[in-house]
Amino acid sequence: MDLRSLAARRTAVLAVEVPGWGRTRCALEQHVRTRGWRLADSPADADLLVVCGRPGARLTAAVEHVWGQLPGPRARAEVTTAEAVPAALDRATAELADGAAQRRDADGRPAEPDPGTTATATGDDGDGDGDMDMDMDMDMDDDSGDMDHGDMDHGDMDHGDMDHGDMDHGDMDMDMPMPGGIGLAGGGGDDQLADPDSLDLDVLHVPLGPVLPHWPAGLLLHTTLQGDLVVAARAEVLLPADGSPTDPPVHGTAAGRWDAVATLLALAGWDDAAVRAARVRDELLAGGQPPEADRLARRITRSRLLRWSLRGLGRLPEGDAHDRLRHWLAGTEQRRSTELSAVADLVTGLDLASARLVVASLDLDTADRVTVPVEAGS
Amino acid sequence: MTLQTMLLVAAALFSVGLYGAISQQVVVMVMMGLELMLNGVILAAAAFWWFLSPTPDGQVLLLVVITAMTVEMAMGFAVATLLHRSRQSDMTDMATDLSR
Amino acid sequence: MTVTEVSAGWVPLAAALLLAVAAAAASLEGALAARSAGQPLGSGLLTPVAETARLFGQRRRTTVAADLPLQRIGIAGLLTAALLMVAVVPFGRWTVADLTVGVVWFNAMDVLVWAAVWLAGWGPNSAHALVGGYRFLAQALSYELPLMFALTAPAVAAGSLRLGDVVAAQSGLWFVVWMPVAFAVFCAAVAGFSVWGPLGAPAGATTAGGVLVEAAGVDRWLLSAGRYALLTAGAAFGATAFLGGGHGPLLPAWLWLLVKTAALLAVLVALRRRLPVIRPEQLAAPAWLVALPLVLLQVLVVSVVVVVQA
Amino acid sequence: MLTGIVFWVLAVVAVAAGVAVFRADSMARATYALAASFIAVGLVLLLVDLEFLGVITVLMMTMEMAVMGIYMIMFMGMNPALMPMDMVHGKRPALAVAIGTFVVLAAGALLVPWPTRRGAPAADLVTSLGEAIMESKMLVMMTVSPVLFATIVAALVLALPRGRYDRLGDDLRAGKAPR
Repeated sequence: MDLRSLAARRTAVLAVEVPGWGRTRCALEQHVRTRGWRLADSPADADLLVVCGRPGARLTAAVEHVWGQLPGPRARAEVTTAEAVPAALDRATAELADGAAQRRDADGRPAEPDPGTTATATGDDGDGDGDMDMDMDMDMDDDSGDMDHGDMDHGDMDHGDMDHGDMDHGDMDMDMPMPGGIGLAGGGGDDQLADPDSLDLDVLHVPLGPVLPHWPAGLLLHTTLQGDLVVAARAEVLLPADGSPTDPPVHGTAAGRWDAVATLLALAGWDDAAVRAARVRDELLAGGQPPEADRLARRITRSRLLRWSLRGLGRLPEGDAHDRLRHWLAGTEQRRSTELSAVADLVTGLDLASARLVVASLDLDTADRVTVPVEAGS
Repeated sequence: MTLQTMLLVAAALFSVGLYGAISQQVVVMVMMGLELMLNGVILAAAAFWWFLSPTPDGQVLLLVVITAMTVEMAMGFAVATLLHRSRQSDMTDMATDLSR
Repeated sequence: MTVTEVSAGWVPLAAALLLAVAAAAASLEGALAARSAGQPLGSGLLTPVAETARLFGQRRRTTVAADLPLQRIGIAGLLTAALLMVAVVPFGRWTVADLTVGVVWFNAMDVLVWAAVWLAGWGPNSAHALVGGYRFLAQALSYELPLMFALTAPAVAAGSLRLGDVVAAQSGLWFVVWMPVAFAVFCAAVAGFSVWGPLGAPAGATTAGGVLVEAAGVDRWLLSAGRYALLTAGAAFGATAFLGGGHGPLLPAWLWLLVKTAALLAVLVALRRRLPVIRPEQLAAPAWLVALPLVLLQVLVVSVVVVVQA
Repeated sequence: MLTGIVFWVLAVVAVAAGVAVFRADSMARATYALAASFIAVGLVLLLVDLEFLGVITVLMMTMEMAVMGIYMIMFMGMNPALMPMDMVHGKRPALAVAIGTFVVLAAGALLVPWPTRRGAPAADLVTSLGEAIMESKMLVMMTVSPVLFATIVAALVLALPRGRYDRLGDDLRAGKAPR
C-alpha cells in the first residue's frame, strides 16, 4: 500500500452547507463516515472542500476565501443533490491522488501566508472590497482613549509612530507600522457591553461563520470579542443563488431533530454520541426505523456531565439548551422559528464556547431566509 | 566553572534586570526587571553555596529567595490589576500621584 | 530492585518506545471511533499510520503576521515535554535519568506544557487558536494545584522524591489502594495536560479545533502526536507512582510496567468516548472546592499512616 | 570539561535571554525570553547538584511566566503582530546605572579574595534540605508560610474587588451600562 492511498483513508472533508441543502449535507456526512473518512474541524485540517448547494455571491466569496486556506494537497467539489454525492467524492479523491495536478495547484498558489482566524474568515464583510477580512474598526476617537498607548503623547514614547492621519479604512497599504496589515486590537468603544471584568480588554472583531463546522448553514455572526467574551453581535444569513434545492428539507422532521442533536453533541465534545446520533439521522433519512435511537436517547439524557455543561445556556421562555435537547430526543419539540435578532441577543455576554453551544441549541432553520441583518449589543 | 565566573554571570543578569527595572514605564515590565535581578541573586546564592559553604542552610536561603520572587510577582500582578482598573493605565509615570 | 541509569545512547530507543505506545493509543482511539461510526473495529486500527501519511504529505501553513519562532517552540514543546517526562520513569531495572527529584521533575515538565500549548495558540495570530491557548491556561490553573498535591502523596509514602524509591515502596501494596483520591486527581490532570477528553476544551470543537485550528502538515502531526505522547507519559508515570511500577508476579519488571501503562492508557482513551467536554470556566469551582480539599485530606491520611508506621 | 561547556552555554543563554526581555518586539516574546533565562539558571543549579531547587525554579518560573504572559498582553494591548516597541523613560541614566552596577559587582567578584570551601555537600541534598527546613530552620518555614498565605489573600483582595458575576449576577448583559 503506497503512502498516498494510505493517506486517502483519512481524508478530511470540510462541508459547506448552503441554506436549504441540509439533505445534501447529511448525505455527504453519511458517505464520509461509511468511507472511514472524517469531517474536518477547520480549513487547515481539510483535504477536501465540498459545497452542498448553490451559494449566492457573498457565500461564494466566503467559500473561495476558505478554499485558499486549505493547505494542500486539496480538492473541491460542489454537489446539489444527495444522489450526486458519491460520484462527486470519487472525482475529488481522484483529483487528490493526482500528483501532477496537485503540484500544478501548489505552484499556482500565491506565496504569501494566509490570513489568520481562518475558521471564521468570510472574505466578504458586506462592504464589497473584502480584501482584508479583519474588521479595521479601530475606535480611534481620543475620548474613549483606551487604544492602549496609541494616543499617549509621551516625550520619548516611540510606539511605532502610529499616525492617526493616514489610518485609512479603505485601502490598507502595507507601509503602515502594522505587520501584515493587521491593526492593534482596539479598546472597547461606546457601542459595546462594558467589560464585565472591568479590565477593558482589547476588542477583536471576529466573524463567526458562514463556513464553520457544526454551524447553521449560511449564518454569519459578526461578533465583537473582548477576551473570549462576546460583547456585541450581529447576525445575518448569506443567501443561496436562485433556484431551490430538489431534495426535501430535513429541518422539522425527525431526522432534522437528530441532526440538531448530533450538531450540539459534537460541539459539546461528545464525539461518540454525536456520531451515533448522526447514524440515527441517516437511517431515518433512508426511511428506516433505527432500533438504537431510544437507547441512545436515554444514554444522552442520562449524562450528568452533559446536563451540567448545558444547563442554563441560552435560556428562552420554554427552557434552556438542555431542555431543548431533551425535547429533540423525545420528539416533542414545538416548531418555533427563532428570530435572528434573538440569536444575537442570546449570545451577547457569553464566552465563545457557550455562544457556540447556544447557537447550536437553537437549531436555526436558515433556509427560512431571514435576511435582514439584526444587531444586538448596541 | 568557578566561583568568579558564576558571580560574573549573576552580576550580568542583575545589571540587565536593574536596567529594565529603572527604565521601563510599564508596571509589568518593571516587574520583569525585578524578576531578572532576583534571577541573578539566585545564581549568586547558588555559587556561594557551592563554592564556599555547601551546607543545608544555604539551600534554605535560596528557597527564601524563590519565595520572595513569587510574593513579589503576586503582589505586582495584583497592584497592576488594581491600577489598570482604577485609572486605565499601567504606566509607572502615571501612578506618581500615588506618592503625593 | 535497584534502578540503574543507562547511557545516553539509549535515549532514541526510549523515545521510539514512547511513540510506539502513543501510536497504539491512537490505534485504539481510531478503532473505537470506527465502531461508533458503524464500521468494523479493525478498520480504524491503521488510523495513526494513515493520519501520519496524510499529514506528512500535506503542506504546512503560515498565517499573516504569525509569530513563527514562538509557534514552532510551542508546537515542538508538547512532544519534548512528553519525552522529558518519561526520562525519569524507571523501565524495569533501567532508567534514562535517575534524578533524586524525579517526582518534581515530572511536575516541572507538565508545567512546560503550559507554555507550549499557549505558545502554539498564540503563534498563528488567529482568534480561535488564541482562545484555545487561553483556555488551556485557565484549565491548567484548575488542575495544577490538585495535581501537585496528588504527586505529594506517593512521595510522602515512599519518603523520597526518587521514582526508584517510590516503586520500591510499593513492593507490598500498590499506592492506588490506599490513595485512590490522589490517583483519580492525577488521572484527571493527565487528561488536562494532554488536552484530552473532558478536559480537551483548548482543542475543542467550540473553537473549531482551538490551538489546532491553523496547524497543517507536520505542525498538526507534532501537536497531535504530542498530545498522545503526553497521555502516554502520564500513564507511564501513573503506573509507576500508583500502580506499583514493575512489581508483579512471573513477568519481568519492564513488561509489567508496559502492561500497566497500556492498561491505564486504554482506560483513559476509552473514557474519552463516554464523556463530553467540560467548559473550562465550569471546572474551576469543583477543582478548587472539591478536588483540592479532598486531595489535601488524602495527603494528611498518608502522612499520618507514615508517621504511625515509623 | 563537559560541565564547563554546558555552564557557559547556559550562562550565555541566560544573559542573552535577559537582554532580549527588554529588546524583544512583542510582549509574548519578552515574557518567554524571561522564562528562558530562568530555565537556563535553573539548569545551572542542576550543575551544582542543587537538583530540587533547580527543578523547582524551572517549574515555578515557567508557570509564573505563562501567567505573566497573560498580564502582559492584557494590560499592554498587543495582538500577536510584532509591534516595534520601546517604552522607556530615562534610557541613558538607566543604562549608566546598570553598567556601573555591573562593573562594581564584577570587580567585587573578581577582586575579593574568596575563602576556600568549608565543609562538603551532604550526600542527599534533598533530604538535608528537608531536614533543615523542618528542624533547625523551622522558623524560616513558619515565617514563609504565613507570608505566602497573606500574599494570596492580599493579592485577591487587591485585584478582585468584585468579580464579574458578583456585580452583574449570572446575566452579564445587565452590565450593558452607559460609560
